[in-house]
Amino acid sequence: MIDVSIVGGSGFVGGELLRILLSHPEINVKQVTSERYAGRYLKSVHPHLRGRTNLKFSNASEMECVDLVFLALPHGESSRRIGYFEEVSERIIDLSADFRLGSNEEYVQWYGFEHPREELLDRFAYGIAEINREQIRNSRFVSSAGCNATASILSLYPLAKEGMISDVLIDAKVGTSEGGRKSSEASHHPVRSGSIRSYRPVMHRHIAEIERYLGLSGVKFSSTSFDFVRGVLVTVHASLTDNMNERDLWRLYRKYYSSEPFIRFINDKRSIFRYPDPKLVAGTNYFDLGFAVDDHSDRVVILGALDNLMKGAAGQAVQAMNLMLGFEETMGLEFHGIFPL
Amino acid sequence: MIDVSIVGGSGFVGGELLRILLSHPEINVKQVTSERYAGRYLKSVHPHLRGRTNLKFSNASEMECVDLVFLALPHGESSRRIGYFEEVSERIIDLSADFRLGSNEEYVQWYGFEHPREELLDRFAYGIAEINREQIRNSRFVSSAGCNATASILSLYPLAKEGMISDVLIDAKVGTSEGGRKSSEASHHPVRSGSIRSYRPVMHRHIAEIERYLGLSGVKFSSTSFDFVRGVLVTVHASLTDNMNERDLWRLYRKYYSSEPFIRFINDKRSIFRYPDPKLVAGTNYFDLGFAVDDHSDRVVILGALDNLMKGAAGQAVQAMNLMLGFEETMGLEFHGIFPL
Amino acid sequence: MSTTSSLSEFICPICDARNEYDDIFEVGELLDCFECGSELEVVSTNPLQIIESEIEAEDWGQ
Repeated sequence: MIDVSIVGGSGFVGGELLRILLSHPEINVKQVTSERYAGRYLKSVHPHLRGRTNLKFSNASEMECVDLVFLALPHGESSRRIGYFEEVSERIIDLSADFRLGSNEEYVQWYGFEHPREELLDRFAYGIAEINREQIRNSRFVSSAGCNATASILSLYPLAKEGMISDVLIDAKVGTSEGGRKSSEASHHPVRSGSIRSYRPVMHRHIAEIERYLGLSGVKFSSTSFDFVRGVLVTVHASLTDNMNERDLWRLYRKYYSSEPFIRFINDKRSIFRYPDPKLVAGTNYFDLGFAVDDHSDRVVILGALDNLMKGAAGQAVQAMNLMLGFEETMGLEFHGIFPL
Repeated sequence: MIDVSIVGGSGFVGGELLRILLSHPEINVKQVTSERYAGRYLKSVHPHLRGRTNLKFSNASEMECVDLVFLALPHGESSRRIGYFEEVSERIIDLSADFRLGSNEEYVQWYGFEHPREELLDRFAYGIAEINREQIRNSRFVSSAGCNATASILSLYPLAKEGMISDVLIDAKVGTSEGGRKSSEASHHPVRSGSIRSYRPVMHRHIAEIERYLGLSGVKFSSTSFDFVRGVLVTVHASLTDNMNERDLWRLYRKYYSSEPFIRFINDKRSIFRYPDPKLVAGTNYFDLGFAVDDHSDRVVILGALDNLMKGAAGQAVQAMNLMLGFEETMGLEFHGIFPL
Repeated sequence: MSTTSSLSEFICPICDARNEYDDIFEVGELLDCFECGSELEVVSTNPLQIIESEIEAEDWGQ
């Protein structure tokens, strides 16, 4: 069995990593750290672990060496303490944004912070297997992608790779769990319930990753938060450089994605669920993809849905782990979703 | 592998049976019948089966023989067509109310219908394993219990068995999927959303099962439907015949339930989730149980939560199937729930 | 009050569950009952006495 630890295990992403890893046939969860809950049972913070584990949270300062460590810390922490984590494990998967970009300038521009370990940036492979599989397989350090970025990149990748699009505008609809576990006045239920909240209409940080990994510039991205808990739906508008009909698009996307275990094409004309819908991927590692072509204006609208805590975070991180450790890529990620929910 | 078919597979319960059985290591799903959708892919009706199966619905009139058949039909259908299903399979699990009670009188009183095959009633074992395990194991016919009845019976069983309670009053809070897949004006989202609907405040049908299998009479039961999709929470009020404190109750419930794989005791005083909560069992076969003792009035309030489509229907039916076929009782039912959801 | 048992375990005074414990009890120490989640306090070690520690009752203001 492979020993794995989670640093920062009390958040929603930590809880989701545990939900997967405690059922992963090849993994032994060694330590789960939390400064705030050290000494308490995991299940007192993660109710879905009741009847499942007797493990308790431990302190990040007393870590034993393991084969692989997941870092699920607030932004800025991983890069500040990466030296210590390198002693704990030779393989690191970081779920924060600290190692997603390529240069200190990008961090100053998008995150407004000077990167403390810029020289490490190119040692981290970007954690979207569908566009970076070989590099992840051969890396010891992986930086897991942002949830909105993952949805946007996977929606556009085939078209961007073939240089067939321009004027990209992405409108994301997201759930409340994107804000993480920390509560605030704004997340107080009577205040939050039913409100539809525009969030970062311009200059959303995930644009940095989208432009970098699609080789695009001038991407427009805005996000609206609704009061469902899990899920991201991106409505991606793009102009097509040359004329394509729906069939051409299917052929192109099949060329890139037909053998991908976690990408489903959704175009079920007679079903109520004709296009991708975040509700149907809740808890799964799926990215559901569909599109509509606007013939008279040579435009395409691509629709992409994923679970921000799964394919947008923990699921994708475990997918990368499976690749790094030479396991079947889908191992531990077979959950297929619940309906109705 | 064991061949299993589902009759009436297009409803929510049929979809849930498929979600479990398609991942059950020992089961081959042979046929899934639906008069309305015969010839169409299962996934066109059950979106959570996308990328999972290419099976199509078939007609109930052209059934092949199998080892076990689940009947997920509207009430009155199983009893009317049971002769035909006996030819299809020597083992039958019926998820309707047609074979839950013990006599024609009870059906006339509670369901207002003359039972067409009264002589078969005592050949069906009542499908709650926690109170009827041996009889289910040795039966070929099982009648799966109602969802509200299951929650009420499991809440009270130890106390009722020891004759320690009287004046039982059950107040159930239930989700919209209890109404099944058929839509109506009343279930139209803009009309249904946010409304809290009292449903059968008196004479709820499930009282028949509760009284029959707990050996009680005069049970009061009322139900309120909220606009969450899955789940039942029962608040069960009962007077204690002799004085008991919280510790005595824990000891009694542990005597009956400590080795039950699907019952969890919930009393996490410092957690936000201190008592059972249907949200936390969604998709699982768990029954979560907790209670509070009112010392000065010798009363106990028991709280029970389950998923009406799982422990209240499909999950419990598969649990009974595992017993009938000699498999590990938890096989295929290991899903532990998602949080946050 | 909890009855004494071998040092590697204790009985929860609230729900009667047997809890494994891989450390030495110290007076004033807080323990978690694995089964019912109650927070417990060691008030004496010889004999071992464990009581439910003072918790502010949850007040959700409803």
